Amino acid sequence: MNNLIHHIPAQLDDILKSMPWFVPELGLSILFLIVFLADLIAGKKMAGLARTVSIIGMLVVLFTALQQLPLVPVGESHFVFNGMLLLHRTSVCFKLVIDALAILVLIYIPWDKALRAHFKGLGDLYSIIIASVLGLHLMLMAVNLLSIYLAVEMVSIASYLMVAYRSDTQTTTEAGMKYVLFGAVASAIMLYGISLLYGFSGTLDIFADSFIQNLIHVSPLSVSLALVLVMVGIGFKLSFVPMHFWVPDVYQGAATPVTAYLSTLPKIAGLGMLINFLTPFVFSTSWAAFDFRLLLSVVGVITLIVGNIAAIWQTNIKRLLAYSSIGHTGFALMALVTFSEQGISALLFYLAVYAIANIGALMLCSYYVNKIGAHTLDSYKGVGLRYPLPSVCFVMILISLAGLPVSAGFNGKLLVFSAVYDVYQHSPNVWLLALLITGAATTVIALFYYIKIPLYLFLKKNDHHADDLIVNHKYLLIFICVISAFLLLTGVFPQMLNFLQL
Amino acid sequence: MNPTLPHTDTLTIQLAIVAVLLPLAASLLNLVLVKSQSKVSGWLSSFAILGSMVLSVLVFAKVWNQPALHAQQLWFVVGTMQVDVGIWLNNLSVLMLLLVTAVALPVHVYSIAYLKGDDKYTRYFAYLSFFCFAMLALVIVDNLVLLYAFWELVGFASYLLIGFWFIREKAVLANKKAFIMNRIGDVALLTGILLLYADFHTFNLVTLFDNHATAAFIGTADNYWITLPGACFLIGAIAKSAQFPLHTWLPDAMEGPTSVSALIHAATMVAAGIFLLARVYVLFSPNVLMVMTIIGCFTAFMAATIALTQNDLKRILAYSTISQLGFMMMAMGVGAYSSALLHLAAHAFFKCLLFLSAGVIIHEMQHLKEKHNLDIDPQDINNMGGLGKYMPVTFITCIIASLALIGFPLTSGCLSKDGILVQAFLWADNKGGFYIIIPVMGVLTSLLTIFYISRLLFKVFLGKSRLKAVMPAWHIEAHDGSPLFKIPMIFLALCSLFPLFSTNPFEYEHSWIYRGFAIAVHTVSALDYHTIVLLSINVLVIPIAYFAYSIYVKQKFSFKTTSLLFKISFNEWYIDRFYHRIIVKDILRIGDLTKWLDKNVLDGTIHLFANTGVAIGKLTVWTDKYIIDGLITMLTLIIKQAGNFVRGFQTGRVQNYLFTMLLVIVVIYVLKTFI
Amino acid sequence: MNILSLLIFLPVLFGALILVLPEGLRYIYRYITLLATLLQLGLSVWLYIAFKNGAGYAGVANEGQYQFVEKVHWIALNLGSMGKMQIDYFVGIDGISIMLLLMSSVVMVIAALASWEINKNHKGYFALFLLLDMAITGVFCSLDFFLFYIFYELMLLPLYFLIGIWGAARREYAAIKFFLFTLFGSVFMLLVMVGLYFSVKDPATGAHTFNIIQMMNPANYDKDSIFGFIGQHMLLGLPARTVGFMVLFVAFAIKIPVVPLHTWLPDAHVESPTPISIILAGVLLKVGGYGMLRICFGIFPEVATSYAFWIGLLGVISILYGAFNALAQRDLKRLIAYSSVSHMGFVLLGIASQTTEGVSGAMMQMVSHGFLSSMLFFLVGVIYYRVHDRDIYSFRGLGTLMPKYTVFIMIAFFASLGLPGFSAFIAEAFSLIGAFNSHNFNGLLPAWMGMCGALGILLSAGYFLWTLQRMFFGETKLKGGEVWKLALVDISSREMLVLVPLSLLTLTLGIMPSLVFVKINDSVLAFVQFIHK
Amino acid sequence: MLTYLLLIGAGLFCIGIFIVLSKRNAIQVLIGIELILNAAILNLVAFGKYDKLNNGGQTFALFAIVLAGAAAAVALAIILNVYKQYKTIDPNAVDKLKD
Amino acid sequence: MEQIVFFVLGFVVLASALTVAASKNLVRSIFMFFVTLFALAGLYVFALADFVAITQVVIYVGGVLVLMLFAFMLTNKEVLNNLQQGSKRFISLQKLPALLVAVLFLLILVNAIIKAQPDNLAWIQASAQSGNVISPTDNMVPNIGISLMTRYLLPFEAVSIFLMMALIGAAHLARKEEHKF
Repeated sequence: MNNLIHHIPAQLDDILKSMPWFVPELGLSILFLIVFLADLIAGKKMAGLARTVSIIGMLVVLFTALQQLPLVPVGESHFVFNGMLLLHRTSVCFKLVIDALAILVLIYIPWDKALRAHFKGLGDLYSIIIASVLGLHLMLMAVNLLSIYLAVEMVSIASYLMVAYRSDTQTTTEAGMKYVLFGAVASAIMLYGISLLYGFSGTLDIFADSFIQNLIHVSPLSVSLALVLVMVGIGFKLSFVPMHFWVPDVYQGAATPVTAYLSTLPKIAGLGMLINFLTPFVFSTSWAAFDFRLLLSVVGVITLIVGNIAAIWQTNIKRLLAYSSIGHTGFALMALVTFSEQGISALLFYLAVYAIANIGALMLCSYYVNKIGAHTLDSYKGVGLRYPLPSVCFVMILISLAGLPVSAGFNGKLLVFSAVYDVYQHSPNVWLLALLITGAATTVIALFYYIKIPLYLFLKKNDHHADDLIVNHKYLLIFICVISAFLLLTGVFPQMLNFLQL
Repeated sequence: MNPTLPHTDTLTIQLAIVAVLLPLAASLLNLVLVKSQSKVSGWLSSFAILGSMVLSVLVFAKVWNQPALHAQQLWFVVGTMQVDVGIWLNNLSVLMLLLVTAVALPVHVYSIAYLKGDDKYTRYFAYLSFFCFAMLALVIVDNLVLLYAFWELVGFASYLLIGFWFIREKAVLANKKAFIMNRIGDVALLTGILLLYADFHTFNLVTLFDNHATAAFIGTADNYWITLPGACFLIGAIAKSAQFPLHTWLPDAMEGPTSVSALIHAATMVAAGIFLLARVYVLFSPNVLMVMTIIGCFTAFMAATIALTQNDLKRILAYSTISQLGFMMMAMGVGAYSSALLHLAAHAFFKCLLFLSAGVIIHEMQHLKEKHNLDIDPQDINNMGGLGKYMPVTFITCIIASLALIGFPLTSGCLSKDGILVQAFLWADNKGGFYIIIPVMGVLTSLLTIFYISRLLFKVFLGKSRLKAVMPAWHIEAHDGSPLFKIPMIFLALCSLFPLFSTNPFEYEHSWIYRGFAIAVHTVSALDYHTIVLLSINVLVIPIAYFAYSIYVKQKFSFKTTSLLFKISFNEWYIDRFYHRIIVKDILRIGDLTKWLDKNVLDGTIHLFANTGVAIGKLTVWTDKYIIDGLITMLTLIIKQAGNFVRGFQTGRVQNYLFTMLLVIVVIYVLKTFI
Repeated sequence: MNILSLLIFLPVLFGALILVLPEGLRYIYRYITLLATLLQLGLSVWLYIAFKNGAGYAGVANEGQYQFVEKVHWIALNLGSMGKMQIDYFVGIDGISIMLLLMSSVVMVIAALASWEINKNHKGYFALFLLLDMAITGVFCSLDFFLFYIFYELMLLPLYFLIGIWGAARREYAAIKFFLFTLFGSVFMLLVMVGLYFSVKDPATGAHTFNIIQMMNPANYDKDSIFGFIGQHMLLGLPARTVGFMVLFVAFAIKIPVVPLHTWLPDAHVESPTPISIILAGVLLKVGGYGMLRICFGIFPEVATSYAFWIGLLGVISILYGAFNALAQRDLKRLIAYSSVSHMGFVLLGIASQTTEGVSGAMMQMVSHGFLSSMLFFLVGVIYYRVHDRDIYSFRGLGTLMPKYTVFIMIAFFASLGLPGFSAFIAEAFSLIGAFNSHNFNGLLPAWMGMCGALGILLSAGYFLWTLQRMFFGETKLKGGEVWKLALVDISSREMLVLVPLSLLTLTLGIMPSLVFVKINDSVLAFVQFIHK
Repeated sequence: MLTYLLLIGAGLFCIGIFIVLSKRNAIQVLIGIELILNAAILNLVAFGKYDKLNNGGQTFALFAIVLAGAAAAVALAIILNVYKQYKTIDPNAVDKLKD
Repeated sequence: MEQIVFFVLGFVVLASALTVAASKNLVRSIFMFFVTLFALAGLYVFALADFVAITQVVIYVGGVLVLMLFAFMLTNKEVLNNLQQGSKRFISLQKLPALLVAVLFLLILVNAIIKAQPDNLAWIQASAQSGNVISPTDNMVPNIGISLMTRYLLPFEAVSIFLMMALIGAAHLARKEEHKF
């Protein structure tokens, strides 16, 4: 104890100095409380209050996150809270994307009829989302095994809650159970791996020199095991093969806005975290025990293939999108394994665009469910001609997801390919090439199923139409249009997203 | 135009061009402006061709035996290659120019009457004029691309005209056949042209063939690259001139109007093959010439034997045409270049005449058939007979033409045919030994020619009408028809006599056409016994054949017409037996055989080829559907099945998921660390 | 605004107009579309006239020699340590593109006129039609690979819907097949495109570039770059440049299409509505040929030369295989579709010969086939529109029933089978000359290829004449009996309006091929010279 | 001693895995998960002995226990809801969502 | 002595865990789990983490276990009994895959742990030398307290929000509310 005491001032000092770097997260914490209290106090009377508050609050948070941009120039980084967190340009950019997407999801939530029908109200959901966003922020900055675990758990638990939020339907609860069991196992295994890592290195701080140095001296066999176990936890968040099994079931079962959240935010944060986690290994010259590039390349290739070929068979739209999101994870891994600055910025661009498109697609799922109760491809028959505008938007969004020009998705894909190419040019690695080829080939396969949606919307004829449910969805539609237009615009002028570039 | 030419030459060239373009103008006018079935169209076309003829005469007078005229203008440029349009007027082209117009004019006039009342009257003349344009252009153009173009266009015109009555299934099948078989030749010709281009980098005939440097080059060049284009050109000519084995389209082509057969399938287009050989004659290597000789000779013989047993009037004439074209080709092959052209010219007139006569006859028969509602084929000679007295003009002109065909003295045929045979004998003498078979076959063919044409004449014009035998009450009312029939026939009959070609009816060497070309290629002195031999053959054989034939059709003999010959048939018994058993029967059997061969083997082969094409087509369709598309389907299937496999893990049971996940992790780890 | 940009974006403006017009005005959409295409045609004609000839305007590998160039910075993506990804909006034309541009404008007008038969979802149809129009025009004008790729891909989706919504019975299958096939090619093209970007540096700016013209210059390649000339990279056991060439080749070969990558074509052509068949056959296939020339051969000339034999062989196979297939078809549209395969084989053969004659012939064939296939498909559409049947065996003796129609079909058929006087003759002849000449000129193709190609001409006569005989001649006999007899009226004046100009065009080009050759000659010369450098 | 602790942890981990995979009752599965977590905590504690200064192991163990508790609470709440809907908590019987 | 107790505790941990695994009866397995947790707490003490041991007892035994019992009672007992009919034996065919994975993991883990030679790890040696090792006499509670308020302040605070959220969520899920409409 005594030998700790003289560290106290320095550490407290560090904490105080950390505060300016921590504004968005502080904001989130406060916002969490406000939302929670607001809902608790006035939620009964004003159903939309929590949402309004949280959206406004998130805008503020987004603003503060934007403030961090000039604060953290490229190449500079700050350890915050005694090395618990690391703030650098990448994490700021990721945070921006995540905040923006979170706002999108928040706006979207009550527009889903199924979710709105929840008799317990949506107030708690907003609090949970805000807390999870905090977790996501932490994930992006975590450089300490403890903070990593904590952040992951925070996001996970929040996700479980969100999935199971509608406690009165079978699908949501089933999805929730599967998710929670799967997730708990994954995080338990991850924790075990973390414990081993801690044991082998003697420190929780992965950016400490001793971390790598100690690991190098341990039998590679053992360290590999620890790392593999840790990757299980991260893989669960990213949903790459073989940690992808929960994805279709949960995405299908959860309420659509929740799916929109799940398929984007944790994935992005997970990748951001993975970048942090891998940095010490990749950039240490003496590290040779475990080739992350190899592992992730192989996993990426398999994920690309598995996600895309399984999606071919799907008839449920959400399930289809779920598999496609697995495929996208594979693609994101491709960008990641470049381990280059350019690769990361391509990754970010790709993710942002993917996430927006995916949210848009799920919004459309909601739209059609709301309008005509259409869940499956079959029920989409001939709908495109009755609802031309949303259907055209759907096509636009799918183009972006598939990565065809002219769409933001295509630019994302181009950037990723470029990044991989550049790395390949300097260090030919057969796995990079395999990734490139698989990436291209799976694009074709992906089109196989993406094209099914327009196929059913426009090409198939349906004689007996489901009746319109008279619900006014003007705002949802407007939002969908905005998203489509955004995707198109960034397709033509991708420099609009240049601020995301590192 | 080439500015360096003197004014008169420019004028000549312009005249030639106008001569070519006049029919085109007529054709276009007929197609676009003239109302259908308007009488105007016939006269329009006729006057156009008359104009062409007059101009041709002028041009001919200017150019014949004068230095060749050549003018060209840039057509287009591809890369560094300039392709010109131009005309090359030398003896050959002006002769053909004159010949084509001279034959076409009577046919046009004839057609005015022949096609009267047809619902596509205007169309007919448009096509006919178009044909004339293409044919005239073909003979004067100076480069191979244009030559090929017009070569195909005459084929196209022929296609249109054969299928003129396109409601008739046979006509349509025939025109398709004609075009496709011609196309075989066309493709060969095109290949030849392109091969030549690859060697010489020019299409210009003048540069290629009127130039000693080229000739020298050809002499020294790699044999293969010269032989090959030569062979290709030969195949082109074979198809166009209906030579074995690509001749079967011509008999079928008789489905067209008879006037068309007269012009296109007797006089002009089929002669284009011979013309082509003449134009590029320098190119042929001895081997190709030998092939040419053999093919020509064989075709001549074969077609003659087939003609022996045909009953369709026009088919007999068609085979006769094939046979005569074979003669010409053989002549080309043996080096009787000028004789071949002489025969070409002579043949054009008399064969055209024969067809026109046949047309009149058929016209009358058709008339009878319709009038009496008979179920007969108006073209079958078995239904005719004794028509001579009703149709004197036709009869006489027909006899003249037949004599010309036989090569009877005082006709044009005598001049040309003798020339060919004599030169063939000389050629065989030079070669020695076995080659004598070629001229012998030629002579034999001549004899057969006599045989079949006599048969034709007798069956059609002499004897009693066989129809009358069937229906005695019937009163024959055939006649020569309108003057529009008679005048062209008389004109052509006159042209079939010797004065047009030579002052000396026995010496082909004195023929101006022969002289016009003799210097150009070979000078063959033929002042030996051959002339006499051949003449005697010709003279002797006529009575014998006539004799034999009169016996063959004995029962239908009318004494009036044969009284003179009756005495000569004194020994009819033995000779009849002899001929009938030994010669007639055998020859007829050969005729049957060749007919059978022609029908089944040759045509069969062609059908086989066609069917093979379609079969290959079916096969490729199958390949396309099952193999190529099948591969794609299989690929998709594999992908789908793989997807299904992956899907198989998605059992919906979370513990299964966990199990799979953990197992995979273990496997990955084990693979990673222990391998 | 640059005239090319105007040409490219004009259709979209009209398309937007159609989109905002209320559905009640749907019957004037077609006039708007027609107006747009006519305006475009006017612009193209103006371009054609204003296009300057001469060795100084050859274009090909010389950026300064392109005409009507517009080059503005378009996209600048930050790539971190690698600097910026600079993409230009760069359009311009040379002799290789001008004729195709003009041809496609004509075909679009024809297609617009053929769109009269569209009877549902007018708004969507015409909007997509004009979008497609833009993409096609863009492809022929782009000189920036990225831009090219964008337009190239942009063609797919409108076509997917146009086939899929307005097509015939098996339209879904056809649409998907078409889409996936072409996408398969272009996705890998994307990889090569990116690879090229990182291999090439613009000497002026020192930055990487998508500029196609810069990609043609070996001096611009970085040392040790993937597609660089020096320090050959190996990909999958082959030299990288070979792989790059092959990928591009496959991409464009699918479009052309080359056997055995052609199976999308019969399905797509057959199932499409008439105007789309016209566009597919008339223009889209040429995009493949154009890409082959400009990009595949342009960027990898030395590989193209070393593989010329195989390319030529593929061309010959396409010619014969397509022809044989056509021979055995009984669906008229399918027959024409396969004849397209055969005729486009000449393009490949001509290009493979790498001689001026061959390349000119290929260019001519593209232009000529553009008009002819449009005409053929339009003619099929005429019959199909009347009785909804295309089976050759269902008809007989149409010649008496529809004399004018028969005249046009004969013109189209005979022109297609290479009758002299029509454009296809010149085109095929020169493709073949190229093939024959190649033997002497550069020794790339053996002479037998030319001969086999010539055989294709023969076969084409076979199937076209058979069809004529079977369908149009003989006694009138129809599957549908009297009902059809009434339905099968002769062509209307609108149809005349399409057919007469097309017939005249193909005739004019056959008689005056210099109309084409004079514009393309310098470029073709430069191109051949460039390839053999 | 450290090694033994780790081995015990490893044993717990494996037993936990076994339970997770084999039990037909979600609550038992949850117990299995807790066993795995405890294995990890045991590791942390065992190593934490040698990290007096930062005290990472023990602190981490505390956090882990707390988080595990919270996770368990959430999981149980969800399982209760599943029971309400399905009248069973056999994870294998709850398989409406599948391919 | 200490050794013996240690091994006994270790044995109890593993044995009770195995019983949990083998038991069909949910109640029995929950109680055996209770034993495991207690024995583990004992092991924590041996690892000189008394505060952790206490926390373990309080949170796990007092919290989680009780929760589980509640959950057990809330779920219908009969259904659970039906479930238990399945298979009586510890090793059944259905469980074989699970067993396989577990054994595989065991092999791997044991191998990895032994290969790593935990007692000879460099940093542990260094800590031992520099006295950075907790000795039985040390009172670690203030140490932990200081750590939580300084070095681990962020997780500490974050966990509060985390718990709050979990509370809100779990309460939301568990609470019964009548349909409003």
